[in-house]
Formats: sequence, structure tokens, C-alpha cells
Amino acid sequence: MAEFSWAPRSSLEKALVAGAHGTRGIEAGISLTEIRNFDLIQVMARRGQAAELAKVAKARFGVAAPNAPKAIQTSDATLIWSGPDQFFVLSKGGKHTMQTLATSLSGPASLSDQSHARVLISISDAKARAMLAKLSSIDLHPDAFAVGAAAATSMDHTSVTLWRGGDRDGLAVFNLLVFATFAESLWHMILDSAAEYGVDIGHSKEF
Amino acid sequence: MRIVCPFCGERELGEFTYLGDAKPVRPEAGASEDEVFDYVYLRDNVAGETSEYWYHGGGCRTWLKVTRNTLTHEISSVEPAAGAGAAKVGA
Amino acid sequence: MAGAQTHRLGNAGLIDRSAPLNFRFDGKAFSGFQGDTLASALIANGVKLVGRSFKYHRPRGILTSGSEEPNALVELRTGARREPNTKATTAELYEGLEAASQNRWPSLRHDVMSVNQLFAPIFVAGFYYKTFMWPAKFWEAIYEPAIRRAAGLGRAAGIADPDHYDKAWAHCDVLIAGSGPAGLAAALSAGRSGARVILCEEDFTLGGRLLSDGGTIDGLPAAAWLSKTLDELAAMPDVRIIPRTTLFGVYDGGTYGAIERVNDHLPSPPEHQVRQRLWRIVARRCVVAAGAIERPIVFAGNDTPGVMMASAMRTYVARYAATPAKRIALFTNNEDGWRTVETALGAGLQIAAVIDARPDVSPAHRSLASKSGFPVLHGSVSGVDGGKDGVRKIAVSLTGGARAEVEADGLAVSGGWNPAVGLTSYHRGRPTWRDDIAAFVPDGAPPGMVAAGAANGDFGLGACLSQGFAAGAAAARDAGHNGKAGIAPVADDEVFSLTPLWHVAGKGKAFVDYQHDVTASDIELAQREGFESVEHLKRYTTLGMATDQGKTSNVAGLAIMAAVSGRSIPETGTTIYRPPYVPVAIGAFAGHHRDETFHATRLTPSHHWAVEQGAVFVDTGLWKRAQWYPRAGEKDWLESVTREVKAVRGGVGFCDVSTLGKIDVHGSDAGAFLDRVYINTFSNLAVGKARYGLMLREDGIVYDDGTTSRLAEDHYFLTTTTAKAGLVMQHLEFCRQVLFPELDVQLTSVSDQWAQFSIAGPKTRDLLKEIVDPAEDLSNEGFPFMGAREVTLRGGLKARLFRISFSGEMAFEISVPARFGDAMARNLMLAGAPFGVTPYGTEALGVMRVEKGHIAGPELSGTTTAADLGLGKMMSTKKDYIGRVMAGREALVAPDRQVVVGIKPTDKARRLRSGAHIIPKGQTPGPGNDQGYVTSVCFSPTSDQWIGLALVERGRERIGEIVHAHDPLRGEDYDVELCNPVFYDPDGGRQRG
Amino acid sequence: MKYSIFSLARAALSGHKNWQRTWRDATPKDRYDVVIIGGGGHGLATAWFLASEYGIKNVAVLEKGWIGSGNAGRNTTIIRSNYGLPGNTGFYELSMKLWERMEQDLNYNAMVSQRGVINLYHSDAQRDAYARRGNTMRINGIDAELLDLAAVRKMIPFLNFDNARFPVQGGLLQRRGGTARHDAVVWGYAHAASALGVDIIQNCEVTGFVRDANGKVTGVETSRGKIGAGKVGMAVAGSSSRVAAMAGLRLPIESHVLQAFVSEAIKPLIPGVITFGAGHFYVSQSDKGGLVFGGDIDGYNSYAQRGNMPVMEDVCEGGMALMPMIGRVRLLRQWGGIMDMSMDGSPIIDKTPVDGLYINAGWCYGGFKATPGSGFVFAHLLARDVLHEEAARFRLDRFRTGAMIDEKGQGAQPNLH
Repeated sequence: MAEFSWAPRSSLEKALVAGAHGTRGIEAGISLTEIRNFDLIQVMARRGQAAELAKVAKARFGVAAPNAPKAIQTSDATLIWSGPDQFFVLSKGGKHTMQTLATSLSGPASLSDQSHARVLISISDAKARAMLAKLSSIDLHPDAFAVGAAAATSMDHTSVTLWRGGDRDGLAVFNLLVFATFAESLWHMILDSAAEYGVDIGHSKEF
Repeated sequence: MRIVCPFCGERELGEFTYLGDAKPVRPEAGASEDEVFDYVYLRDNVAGETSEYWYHGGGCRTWLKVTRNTLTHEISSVEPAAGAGAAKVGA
Repeated sequence: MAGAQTHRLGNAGLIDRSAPLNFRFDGKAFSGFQGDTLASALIANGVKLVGRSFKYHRPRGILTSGSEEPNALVELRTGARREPNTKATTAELYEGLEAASQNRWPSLRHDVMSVNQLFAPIFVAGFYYKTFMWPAKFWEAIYEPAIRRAAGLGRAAGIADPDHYDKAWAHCDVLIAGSGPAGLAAALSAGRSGARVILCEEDFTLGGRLLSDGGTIDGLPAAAWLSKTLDELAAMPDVRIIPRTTLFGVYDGGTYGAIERVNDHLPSPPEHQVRQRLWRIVARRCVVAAGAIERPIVFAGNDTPGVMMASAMRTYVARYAATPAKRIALFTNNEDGWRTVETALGAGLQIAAVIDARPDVSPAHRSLASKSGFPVLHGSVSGVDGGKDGVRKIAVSLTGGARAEVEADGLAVSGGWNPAVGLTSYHRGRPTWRDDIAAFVPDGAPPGMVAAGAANGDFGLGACLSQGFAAGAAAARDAGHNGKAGIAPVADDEVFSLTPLWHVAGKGKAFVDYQHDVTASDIELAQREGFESVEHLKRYTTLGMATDQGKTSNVAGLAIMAAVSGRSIPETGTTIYRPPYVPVAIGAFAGHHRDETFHATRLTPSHHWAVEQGAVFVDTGLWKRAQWYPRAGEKDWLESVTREVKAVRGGVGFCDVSTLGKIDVHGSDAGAFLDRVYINTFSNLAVGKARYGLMLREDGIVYDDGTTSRLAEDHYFLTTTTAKAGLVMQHLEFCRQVLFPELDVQLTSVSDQWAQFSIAGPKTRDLLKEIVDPAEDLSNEGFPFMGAREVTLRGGLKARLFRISFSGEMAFEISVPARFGDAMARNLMLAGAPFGVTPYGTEALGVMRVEKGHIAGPELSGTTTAADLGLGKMMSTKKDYIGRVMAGREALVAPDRQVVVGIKPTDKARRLRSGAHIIPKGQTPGPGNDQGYVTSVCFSPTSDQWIGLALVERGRERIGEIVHAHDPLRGEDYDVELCNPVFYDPDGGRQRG
Repeated sequence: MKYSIFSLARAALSGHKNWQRTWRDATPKDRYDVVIIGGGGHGLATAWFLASEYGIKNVAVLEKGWIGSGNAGRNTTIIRSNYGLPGNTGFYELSMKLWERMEQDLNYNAMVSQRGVINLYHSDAQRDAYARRGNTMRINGIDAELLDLAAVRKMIPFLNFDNARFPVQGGLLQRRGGTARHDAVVWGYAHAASALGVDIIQNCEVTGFVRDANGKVTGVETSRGKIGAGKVGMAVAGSSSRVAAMAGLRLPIESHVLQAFVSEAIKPLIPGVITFGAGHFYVSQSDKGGLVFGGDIDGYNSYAQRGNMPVMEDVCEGGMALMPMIGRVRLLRQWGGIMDMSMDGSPIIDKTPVDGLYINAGWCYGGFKATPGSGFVFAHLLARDVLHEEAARFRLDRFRTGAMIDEKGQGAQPNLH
């Protein structure tokens, strides 16, 4: 009997080369970190069940799920708005999977597993906004896109989910969920856009 | 062009896909060929303010009903298109 | 070593004398300074002749100092970076710059094509429409090549542009075009009010006309006020000033286009940097403070090198400390022209005379003239004596009829000023005429846009400051910012007294459009021939169609047309203004999207494994798919593909089919929903089963197909073709949201969630048993054909297994979460090793589907009905569904439609090709007997011959008929037999086995 | 006055003072046998063919603005007959043959230049589709060649063959395709039609139809008064729905904006017309030296005659993907026209359900190349009351019967054609 290995492999496994990229000799203006192996569940209200879903979701997560383009941090998950009457549950460590969520949410909601359908990239540092301005048509000025703001939007003609996490060292952190099969392509576009600022690249198992 | 998605806020044209006139309503089951022909093929093609379907496929994937002036491209209202093309049963 | 800068003033100017720069023009070495443009540096070196005109190849010099320049166009840089038609007046000087004059041969001074001037009596406007017609064949062979060679200006590089470009978005409350006094005042008030401000300045130095004309603002010299203002703006975090950036267009919803020349002032962009950046700026309000353009007066010889716009002349002197001439005459019809006299005198230059077309000159100027000892002549310039070395003498017609001559080596001309009405007119607003300045001013500007200062026709420094300041404050207020704007900067307003003068009648060519060699008499001819509409005038004479888009010529041209056609200028009207305001490099509009990054690339979960396997890839939409996996020693693709097909049919193979669109359909009405979008029924599909479905467009034509499985009572898993994945999702969302809102259905794309592999061949079960948990029953009874359910793999991973077959073999498709796709491919290789497992690509997949007569892209052409494809029986008669009614139209159910049949050549050795047409045997091919065409072909290893599918008129009734395949494109004609499209295992025993 | 090099030389001696108007500046008469609404290429060509082929000279062409102010003056000047479906193929070839004799017919140099039109293919599937199309052309007696990669490389070596996202594999070439000077086509027809007695009336907007008791159209109301007509033909492209609505008709047409672009003039760089097969970009170079290029329609209904940046970027991206040598060539001007996009992407030439009113519409973004053919068959219809055999499938009722002519296979969604 053959020995099967079921090692998960990120779509960026090959393209992501940890370390410095682009302009050298300056402090890197962009930090890119891929977060690997997470659970991502799409929760969609059944017809006429949005209020009920809101109720059970609040019971499940302890906070109200977003009903507008926001990302809400709970103790062990991030709830990210993804459209009217629907949101993502992003978590790690098997805390919120199809199985665990089904028990509480499957009455008023349909669930769809997207854990493998996306790649998660965290973008930060001083030039993050300048770089994102090359990819995103939305306004990321601090007044227009505050901590906790989220957007279902497009980059390079590809659908993405973008939200602003808590600041790190006083600088904004942007999180980006990208479709897995587009990830390598968009990654190269990000690197091209970021290169002039100097880039520090890494990956992580933690958020 | 910028369209104010009622859910996402103002977004760039590239996030949306155009379908066409939102005035025709899909005839109910059992409608005649003439009625369906009219629905599928004939258009007012208004020069001025008209309502039309746009899909926010690059965003929240909602179908929208946009009121827009075809002479100036100015948009006066955007709302979800939910049910806009549904057959008017019993009407 | 570069020559001396013979025409450089000893001091003053905004050039950095500590930073000398070497450059070459037409191979000759020169030097200039940091802060020069190529034009100012050429002037400083005494160069007068810089180009040749388009039609007559007349010698031309520098006319302006800005982006409106029609004459001084050069090829800048060399090799792959050569940029034709670059305006010397805006090109920033850098060390090592190389430029060449264009449209001349063999040299600028001795241009053979200047012989065209001899034919000038024939080469009038539109002459080519009246000749070159005989004989007809001569046009492409003789006339046109000659015209094409003579036309055009500079030479493009002809090889790929080595530089990079990018595109970015910016957002603001108030966008300002121009950093002259009006623009800066607007930025001050808007910024102080708390608005987010972006100011774009075309020039590399901020200040606009302040840099040339100076003045006193708030009691400070202009330079000091400028520096103080820029400091204040720099301290505002939400005010962003982008120099070297031209706002070129305004689009819908307050979107503006701007081009930033990030690194054009360097020999080449530094590593990781772009040459230029395209900005898409979204602004609530826009203040156009883009100034005005001084206009020439049309008189004989007005194109002689050394004739220059008066404002440009003083810009060169004041800003660049370069002297276009030592003894200057001024021809003006307005007060502003006199500033050039003041500047020239201040720089120690000589004034030969002022020719003023107005009846009166102000006492101040009159006393300046007498003090400085130059005459003021009332009249007009009627001719210029000079040539490629510049102006020598100027002929003047004095008011009253007498003539005079003035000796001068430079002639400054001012015919008044035209506000830059481009941006405000791009939404087809038509500017209105103002008599007091004899110019068009903005009207009908796009929503949210206002013009201020000179761009609005108010030229005085005080007016520019106050209008700009008010416009900025109002724009900020409109955008919701009510902070304290403070007090507007104050300056005096100069008098702008003007007597319109467009054209001085006289002997010799008088140019309206310098670059296109359109003369006053061309306009008169156009009127005579009925081309009176300004658009006809433009198109017939080419007035205003050159690279400057008529910035210096349009108004004069229509003024002359107005005069000859007896209408007023506003009655004559303007042509439509079109963006971009200045020409923009095509590369900038493309940004990163060129070469291999033209479009995004989608990779399957097993892509990198397939790369390791040496696969050849094919582009399918955005996807890269493994097309075949060549092995050492195989001589061509056919050999590899044939091996792969045989391996599947004889053993087992697998193929990554993750590119299929995959959609989760949830909800209590999911079945009812699918019944409405498919022609067949899904609500009665049992849980754990899959079914093939076909959907139509509302016009009754087939849209897409695929299998859909029912995974739970309220959960279907739908697949689409690779090509239509996104479109089907959009269509289904339309049906769900817009047409059938009463149904409880939720849709999610799960295309990227699942890595899906087809495993096919008689040994499929053997392979699966290796990898699937032994507890799973894969027998025909335990997992029958069209079964679909979740299974556990060895190691515990959950997968979805579907017993469906595209190849016609015993086959399953297996799905695992995408991050395990790579492992799945490797594990399938391991598990299948004992059975000789063979990975196969899309070609083998295609061969096997043709052998089975399955339809695919070429048959799903968007014009075929279900019946055409042999699937008419699937159309339910018991329910309504999308496309049902229109599918019943007479022409779509006509008996003579082209339908899918199989074809095989009567000569078994014959190769088939898609795209051949089907003609009845024995007939001569013609439109009347063109009965169809070959859609798909393959070499079938199973049949050991080429086979194909075709759409053929009444094809199904003609099985067995020998017809003719006609392929004149490839010079092939041969007989084929129409046959059952299912070539392989027609009763389907193998896939059920 | 006949135009020739001799008349030019003679005119030069008198300082070109003796040239006459290119077409007469007519004032409307009370009644014409045929009134044509729309002074674009199609309307003027129809008038000329009515007068020259069918002997009907009491004809007026009514133009709301200046002649050629619609799509005739805003296109990318391409002529070709490389269509793939019955109905289109023969018609466009008829048109092509008329292009080939236009200048001698009209005594006006419209600079018809048959420098070739190539459609590139980038995949086997696309090659097969072009093979099918090219064979249709050949069967209809039209020139077509299928070029492989080597032949394309030889013919247009400056394409990006080395690092393209979608590498070129070959192309379908029609050598007789090319370009013509669009304004000159308008002026040439106006010149020749006017000489035969046709009245060309500019600044004359049709505001309504005059109908008799039976509903038959007997004339038009215009901004210059009522004009009687035996028959009224409309050839108003993007305004078709608006004009038809005055007669109470709804059409299977939407009006869309198509943008086009021209670069600064440069020395000869691009030989014929090149169409990218993996993106929205096609290009030719005008005799004046500008690269004339375009791509897809913006995709939304519009009468604004201007478009937006996404399409402008999309087109330039296509250009840079195909021929990155144009990166430093500058885009000089962009404009937009109103396309009468039909529900199957093919034109409509027919009588309408309103007696006396005839329609010529639905040309999508391909009307320019059809100009002479359209005029010819529309004149035939107006003169004989039957469709010309090469336009027999352009019937208005084909959408009702299902006999669509859908080259792109996109169905009843105009913006996809």
C-alpha cells in the first residue's frame, strides 16, 4: 500500500519567496504576509430568515454579525460582510468549521465552505496605501476606510475581500482575501506594484 | 462612471456589468410567443432617463436597478433589482 | 565639447547654473542647465531652426513655451526609447539628452521634401480628394505609398518599449488643475477649509505664469509669495501636489484622468520605477485653473523661425534667462503683449519696434517707448523677411495705408488669449463667446467642475487669485468642508484691452495651423466649396487635427471662416472638444497589463505538479491547463495524445478538471429553481445522484451544459463549462434575484474551493480502492453510474466522488478541498502506479469526448438549439423554463436546420480539419449548397482514423450519406461519410460497467 | 466641374477661385418621391443609387446637423467583407465590390486603400472558427487566406511573438480589405448625388411623420417645415429607435457608445488593418500617419457620443499586449459614436409595419464598411418595394421567426455583439 501524504499546499507556495523584494537600501515600505491554513465559511441567510440569522449569529459569536461592509473581530473569529444578508466567518484552529457552524446556523442560513477557495494576504507598513492605490479603486484614506471597514471589491479585474484590521505600530493593516486560482497572478501584480517601495515578504500560520 | 451600490457604497464602473433595460417584465408561464418576443427583443431604447439592470459582480454580487440618463450618463437612483423582472402573476 | 551658450543671460532665471547638462540635437553637442527645457536650452545656444512642417516642409522655429507647441517637435531619446513628436517646449533637459529633428531628409537644413513648396499652388486643402483616382490600381501601388511616406511626423521606435508604466487611483474632495495663481489660491482656500485636495501641475516647477510674469501679491514679490504659499500647502496633510502631471480628461461620476511623467526628466527610470503613471482621480469637485493660451495672428510669413508668441518670448527671457532674439519687434493687438517689451528691456535686450494694431496705446507705454527709444507703429505686420536662420526684416502696413519696415531678429506676437476650455468642454458643453476678450470661455462644464482665473477668461493677477480662492472655498464647501478659508491673496488687476485681429491680408502664405500647414486661403477655399460647418472645415482642411489639437489655431481658423461666410464667430461655433488635453503615451493606459501580464492567469490546484511532469499548457480563457504530457522520444503532440488516450481506454488515467465552474445551490427551493433554469427537471433528482443538464438563453438557444448533483435535500452542486463559469453564475444570480425572488435559493461559487480530477479507464476502481477508505463501497451496486456522494480517503480526508464520465469509460470525478489538489495529483500517481496510471491533458480529453460524440465549445456556438445538438428530447414539456417559448419559433424548429452528426473520411488515411464545409457530393461548392461545417475533429486511436463532428443540414436524416468536405483555405477537398456522432461504445456499456 | 489633376492645375492658375460647392446647398421643396432621413454615408449612398441606378432623382436627404456628422464621421474607416454567415457574406461582398469602383463612380477620391485586413488567432479553437469563416468567404467568391505563425511573423514582424500572454498562432487575412477616408465617402456621395439632382438639406431635423387616414406615411415634419414624400427611408443609425418611435414603432435595437482613438501622426509603421484575437484591439494607420484604433463598445446604452476610461484602458492594454512597440506613441484624441446595436448583431433593411416607411438600421459598429452596399440595397428596396437578393435575410421580422444572423452567437443582448 502506498504511503499517502495529504500536505496542504497554498496557492502561493511557489510564488512567495520570503525575504526582501524590490528596491533595496531603504527601509521596506511594504510588508506582505500570507496567512496559511484558515477556515472560511460563507454564511447566507435563507429567504426571509435574515433577522433570525442575525439572532442566532449573535448568540453564536457573542457580537452581532455585520449587516454593512464591516469586519467584526470576535474573541476567536473575524466576521466579514460579503453581501446583503451574508457574511464570512474567518477563524483558525477548527473553531468555526462547516461542522461546528452547521449546528447553530443551518436553520436560518445556508453555509458554504470557502476555506480552500481563498488565499489571505496581510499588507501593511508605510506605503501600503500607496501600493493599494495601484490595485484598488476604492478610497482607503483613514477617514473613508477606518479600522474595521470592509469591502467586497475587485483588484486587477478579480473579486477580492478587503478589510482593515487593527493598526500595527501605528500603521494601517489591510487584509486581503483573494480567489485561490487567481492568487499567484495577483501576487505578482502586488509585487510589481510594491517593488519601488521595497518589500518585506513572509508567511505565517497565525493571523 | 461611478455607481452607488446600495450595499457597498460608491464604486467604479469596472466592478459592474450591464445587462439592459429593466422595464420589460418576464411574462408568466403560458405566455404567447408574441408576448415573450416583445419581452426578449423589443426595447424603448430611451434617449434620456431610463432604468436598467447592472450587476455588481465585482463586489457584492447584487443585481441593481439603476436609473440613468443615456444622454448625460448621470445616475439619479440605484436600488436592488430584487423581483424587478418577475412575472406579474395575476396582473 | 558642447558649444557656448551664446544666448544665455548672465544672471537671473530659474535655472540652476551649478548644474550644467550636456545634450545633443541632430548630433551636435550643446549644453544647458538643470531647469531648462530642451527648447530653452536650444534658444540659449542660438538655435532657431528646429523642425519642418507637415505638408510643405517649411522651416520652423520654436513658437511657444508650453504644451500647445505646434512646431518644435523632436524625436527624443534613441533606440527603443525613441519618442516621436515630443515637444521641445515641455521636454525637461537631462544629462546626455539626445534629440533629433523630424520629417526632413537628409537634414533639417537641407530638406529635399521642401520641394513641396513649389507645388503649393496645387497642394491646397483637400486637393487629394480631386485627383489620384486614375488608374484605380495606382492608388495602393503608387500614390498612397508616396503620400504615406511624406506624411507622418517623427518615427516611432519600432521595437518594444522597455519601460514600465503603472496606473493608480486617487480620491479627493477638490481636484485642481494648474498651479498658477488661481490654482494655488484654490488649493489654499480648499485646504484651509479641511478638504482633501489634489493639485496637478503639468510643469516641473510650480507657479504657472508667476514664474514668467512675476507681479506683487499681498505686498510680496511673486516669487516670495509662491514660496510662502507652497510651504503652507506642504504643511497640510490632506493637500497633495503632483507636479509633471497633466489632467487630460474628465469622465463620468467625477472621474478624471491624469498623466504623471514620473521619470521622463531622467535618461531612463531607476530600477523598480515606472516611466509614467496614469492616475484615475475621483473628485467631488474640480477647479480648472489651467490658464489660457496666447494666440497667434495670421499674417504672411508668420511661420518664419524667430516669430514667437509674446508670452513665450518673455518666458524664455525671464524664467530661463535665454534670449530668442537680441533685437525684438512686438506685434500685438492687446495690452498684455507689452509685458514682453518690459521683460526684454529689463534683460537688456533691444526693442526694434512695437506694431500695435489697436487705435491707441496707453500713455505709460507710449512714454516707455520714447524713453527706451523704439517706435510704436499703428498697424499690422504684413510680411516677414527671413528664412531658416530666422527673422531679418518685418514689413508693416500702417493704419492709413503706408508701409514701413523694421529690422529685427525676433518678432513677438500676441493676438490675445484663449482660455483653456478643453476640460470644461469634454462632456460636450459648448463654450460661449465673450466679446470683451474676443475669446470663448467655459460653459456647460461637467457636473462639479468650475473654471477660475485665466481659464475662465479673467486674466488679471488679482482676478485669478480672488476667483481661484473663491472657487476653492466653494468646492470645499460643496464637498462638505466648512473650515475657515481665511482671506484671499490680493493683487492688482492689469488692464486687458484688446482689439480683435485675426488675419492680416497680404501676399504669401499666412499660416493658421502651423503644424498642418493650413493657411488662411485654405479656409477661404473650404468655404467656397461648401465646407462651412466648422466640423467640415476641420475635416476638409485638417485644421486643428495635429498633435497640438489646434490649441493655437482653432479660434483664428473659425474667425476667418466667420469672416468669409458672413457669420459671427459664435454663430460659426467650435468643433467638439475631445480628450486627452495633451497626447498621452499608449503604454501608460496599459500600465502593467502588457506582455505576459496582459491578463490575469488562473492556475489549477495541480498546476505546479503538472509543470514538474513536463506538461505542455494551453490557454483556456484565463486558465493554463495541461494540454498533454510529452514523454521522452515522442515525436509530436499526436503521439503523446494518442498514448494518453490509449492508456485511459486500456487502463486508467486522470485529468485535472478543476476549471469547470462549480456552484453550490442551497435552499428549500433549490430544485424548483434548477427546474426553471434547465430544460430538464432537477427537483426529482434523488439525493446522492447526478444528472446532466442543459440550459438555454431566453432566446431559446443553448447557453451551457454540465452535471448537477444533489448532495442533500436542500443542496445541489452544479457544474458549468470552463468557458461559461462566471457568466452562468451571473445568469443564475439574475434569475434568483430578479426573476424568481420568491424562491428560497442561495448561490455560492465554489469553483476555487474544490480541486477536481477525472479518473477514467477500466482500472479506475482499482486505483480508487488504493486511495479511498476500504469501508467505501465502490461497486456498481454500491456506487452506480451517476452516483454522487462524500467519501473518506485513506488518512481521513473527506472527498466528493461523482460517478460521471466524459470519456465514455468507467470513470469517476473526485473532489478534494483545493489545498489538497497538489497532494491529490501526487497520490493518484502513487495509487495508480501499479496500474500504469497516466495523467492526461485537455487534448486527450477532447479526443475521447469526440469519440463519444459529446458536445463541447465548438458545438455550443451560441446559435444551436437543443435539438440541433441531438438533445431535443431533454426539453421538458411539463414546466416553464428560461428560453422555452422562444425555442419554439418557426426558424428554430425548421426541419432543414444544421444538426450535429459524426463524420469520417472515406479514405481512412485522410486527416480531417475543423472549419471545412460540407457540400453535397458531386456539386460545385457555392452559397446555395453550403450545408454545414466541421466543428470538431480528432485522430481517434480507438477507430485508428480521423473522425469528427459536424453541423449539417438535416444531418440526422442523412446518416450514411457520402458528402464532400470542402476546405479551400487549406486546399483540401475530400469525401466524408455522415455517421452517428457516438463513435465509441454507442450503447454506453463501458461507462456503466 | 470634373475633378482631376488637370482641373486642379487649371484651378491653381486662377488661385482656386473658381471651385464650386461640392454639393448644392438645397432648400426643401414641398414634395419628393423619396425622402431619406439621415445625411450619413448610408443615406447619401442610398440617394445616389436611387438617382444613378434606379432613375429616381426627385430625392431629398434630410440631415439634422451637417452631413457625415454621425457615425460616418466617427469611425475607424475599415472596409472588409470577411463575414461568416449566409446573409452577411454576400451582402458585404457586394459592398466591397462597390468600394472598389467608388472613386470612378463618384469622381471623388475616397482613398479606398486595400492594404489588407488580418484577424489574428491565438488558439486552436479560434483558428477553427476562422477556418470556417474563411471557407464561407471562399465559397462565396471572396478572397481569404489562413496564415500560420510563420506567415504572420513575416508579414507583421513587430508583433509580440516572444512573451505574450496569448501568443499569436496565425491569422485570417483578407487582402482586399483595408480602409477608406470616411469623410471623403460622405462628401463623394453628396457631390455625385447632388450633381444628379438630389437635394441635400442640412440643419433639417425630422420631428415627426405625416400620416394619411390609413396610417400611411406621406411626408415628414421637420425643423424646416413639412415635406411631402412618396416614400420615406430612415438611415439614422444610433437614432433609429428615436425616429421609429415617432411612427409608433419599437425596434430590436439598443444604442451604445463605441469609442475610437487616434495617435499622433508618425511615419509609416503598420501596413494594413490588424485585429487582435485575444483582446479588444484593432488598428490601422491613416495616410496622415495616425494610428487609428479601437476595441469593444463601452457596454451600456448611451446617446452621449463619449465613453469612459475602462474601455480606453482595455483597448490600450490590448495594443500593448499585441505590439508593445507602441508604448511611447501617444494617444492624441478619443471620441465616441452611437451604435445601433441590434439583437443579433446584424443589420435590418426592410419595409416597416408602417406603410410608406422603410428602415435601414442595426449596423452595430460595422456600418462604415457597409456604406455603398447599404445604399445600393436600400435604394433597391425603395425603388422596387422588394428586398435585394443580397439583403434578403436582413428582414425586420427575423427576430420574431427565429431566423437570426448571429455571427458572435451572443443572442438577444446587443452589448455582447
